[in-house]
Amino acid sequence: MAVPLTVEFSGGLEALFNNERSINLSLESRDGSENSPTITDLVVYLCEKVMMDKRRELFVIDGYHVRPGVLVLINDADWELVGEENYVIQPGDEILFASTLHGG
Amino acid sequence: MAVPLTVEFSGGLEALFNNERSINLSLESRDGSENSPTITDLVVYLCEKVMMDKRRELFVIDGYHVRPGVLVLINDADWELVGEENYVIQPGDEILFASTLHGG
Amino acid sequence: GDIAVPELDLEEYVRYGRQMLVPEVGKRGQIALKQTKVLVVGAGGLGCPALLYLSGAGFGTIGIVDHDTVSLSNLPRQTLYSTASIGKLKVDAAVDELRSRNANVKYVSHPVAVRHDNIFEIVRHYDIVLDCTDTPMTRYLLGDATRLLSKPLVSASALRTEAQLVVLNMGAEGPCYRCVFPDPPEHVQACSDAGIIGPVVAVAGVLQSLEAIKLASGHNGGQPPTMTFFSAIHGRPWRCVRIRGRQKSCSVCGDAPTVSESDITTGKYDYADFCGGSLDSNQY
Amino acid sequence: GDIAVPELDLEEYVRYGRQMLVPEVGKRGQIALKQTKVLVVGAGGLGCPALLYLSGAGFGTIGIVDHDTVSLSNLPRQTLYSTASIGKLKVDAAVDELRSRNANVKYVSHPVAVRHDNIFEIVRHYDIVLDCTDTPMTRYLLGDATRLLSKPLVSASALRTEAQLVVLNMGAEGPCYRCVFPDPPEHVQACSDAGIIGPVVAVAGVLQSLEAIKLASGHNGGQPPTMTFFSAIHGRPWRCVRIRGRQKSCSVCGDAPTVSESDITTGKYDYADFCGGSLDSNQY
Ligand SMILES: [Zn+2]
Ligand SMILES: [Zn+2]
Repeated sequence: MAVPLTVEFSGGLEALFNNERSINLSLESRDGSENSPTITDLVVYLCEKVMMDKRRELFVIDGYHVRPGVLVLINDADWELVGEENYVIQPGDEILFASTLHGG
Repeated sequence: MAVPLTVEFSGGLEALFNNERSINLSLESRDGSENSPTITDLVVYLCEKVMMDKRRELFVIDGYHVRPGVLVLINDADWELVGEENYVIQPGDEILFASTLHGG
Repeated sequence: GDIAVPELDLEEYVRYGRQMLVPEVGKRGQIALKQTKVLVVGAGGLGCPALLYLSGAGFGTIGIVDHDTVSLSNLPRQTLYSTASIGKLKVDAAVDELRSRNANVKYVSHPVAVRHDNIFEIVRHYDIVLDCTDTPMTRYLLGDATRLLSKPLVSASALRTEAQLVVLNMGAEGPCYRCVFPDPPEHVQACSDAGIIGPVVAVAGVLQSLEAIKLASGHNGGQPPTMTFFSAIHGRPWRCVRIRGRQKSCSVCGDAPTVSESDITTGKYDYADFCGGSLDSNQY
Repeated sequence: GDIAVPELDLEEYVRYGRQMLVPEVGKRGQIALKQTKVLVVGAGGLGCPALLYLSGAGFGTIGIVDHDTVSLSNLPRQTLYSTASIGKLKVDAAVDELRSRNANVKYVSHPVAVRHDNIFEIVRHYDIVLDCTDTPMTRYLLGDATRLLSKPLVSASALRTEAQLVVLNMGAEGPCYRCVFPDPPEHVQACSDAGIIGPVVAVAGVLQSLEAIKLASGHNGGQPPTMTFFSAIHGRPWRCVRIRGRQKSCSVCGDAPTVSESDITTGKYDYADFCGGSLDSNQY
């Protein structure tokens, strides 16, 4: 089942997505089932279908794991609080991939 | 029909409501009908049933008109954009009464 | 004839280098800043941090309006001033401090209070105005004058543990101060000071300087008008709310305005009467 | 024996009066500030505004750690420094400037870089620590040392047009730096500077000082841990997000920690190795 959601990028990650800071998507589970998609499904989709930039390693490592230094926030909550990669995306969710800043 | 909503106060107005900055309410239209309540219904209710402080004129003038200097924000939008006192409150709405600050 | 577009010298390239590296500013934006004149009305808790960062950013001209002298009780948040500044005119102490940090900027002191009979003549010479004052009357004066002179106004305020900020007079359909606040609050309590925490007013002043930089470098326009609310301790810390546009009924910028520049400068329009008891900062 | 609770003298009553008028501070809070020692690690774009307002607020002791000297390119945002400061040690220039504004505070200079072999000895003497540094390595060092010494850490960062801020090590179940950022980002690009706009880093530094004031005066605790994201130009300007608590798997504060104070001070735990290529600020 396709779920509408908004993906946002910050901390420089937007550079990998044609400087788009906010993208509206309608996403299905990647196994083609009726299940709602998870964060992993979203990450795969972003890598395979959306990312313009070839430097995939700035977003994911070891396949489709979000790389260290990138916080994933789902509706203003740390993904760690809601199941991380296995979180099942709900209609209207806002998912922010925020690269940690270090400058001062 | 009773509608659940959250009322918030800032800019000093909370002092009139026992320093409560956020109150959850379930509100009906004051004419007792099945209609959903409006902002006016909310203001009347706050004055008659919630306000601890006797200095009503710090909140309303000429009856139940929100006094000058108080901005009313409904779900992060100026009430002027959505009908002001006649706005019909929806379940889950967040309504902020914010007194304008002048200090610098 | 054309005014020559200023170039940057080597000192400026080094000084502003990290700011220019930000794509949203770049050399183009830095030169735009150099060509912009910004007026800061009030050199207090809002004005001091705003001035520090406007100066740091390299605006061409910075005007400062304040008739007050420095007091000990100012120091926690009026961070341009030292104990040695106490008793000096704020504009003088401010200019000394700012010039020691950046002498590329032209600083203009206006050691006066804003009044109906001087405000247009001051504001006219600037491109952007920051309201860093602390009374309803000065805020309405500035709001009206900047609207009538078509100058963007970055207005902020703070008290106790809260702050507010809004950018006004943006384009033909953006609201002016009176559009948002058509009536001044009534003065209902004795004059007493409600207090302020330094970083709270400082955040607002810093954000004012940021809005000025965005305006000057072309990054503030086209978006719907918004207002920012900050609460340092209680409730939701930050809100950015959509606010109304120009009000057709506005007495200054509406379809049938009733207040003109000459009404104000001649004193025909009486601010003391309009603001009534609300000549002082609000309090509960 | 008991340490006498400090009183305030007349100068302090006048100086801090408006801050004390805020009920959330009061005389009680002002005295608490006077009894608190805060350490600011890094006297740059974050540290300068933080220091100005910590000093203004009247902390009893303010320590400053920075081994660097002042450069021209610092001046737009490192607002404690003037052109006359160029070439001086930042800690010296900072202390001079701060002392001229508030001599009631005891300033302690630490003109060193934070390293694994000095950090515990410095941090141990303070109650609250502000991370105003600019590399992953210093951030992990500070994160670990403050956690192991049970000091609240107010950590902020900024780059280009964005800033982030989080308060760590709050209570037994609050997260530490490693709980939130268990692995350092990989260094994948050549070393180049991404730029910064002054007010963006200044907002973060000011908010750091605010968090320190709240901690010292008893207004920060009990709430679930949050992180603040600021974006000056694009997208939603402000977000305050709920973040995770202490992670059972954390190598510093988890149920089976593998990094101890002596591991760090002896150099047995190798930060250069841990941070790998990410010794420099992040960039794209
Ligand atoms: Zn108007
Ligand atoms: Zn931990």
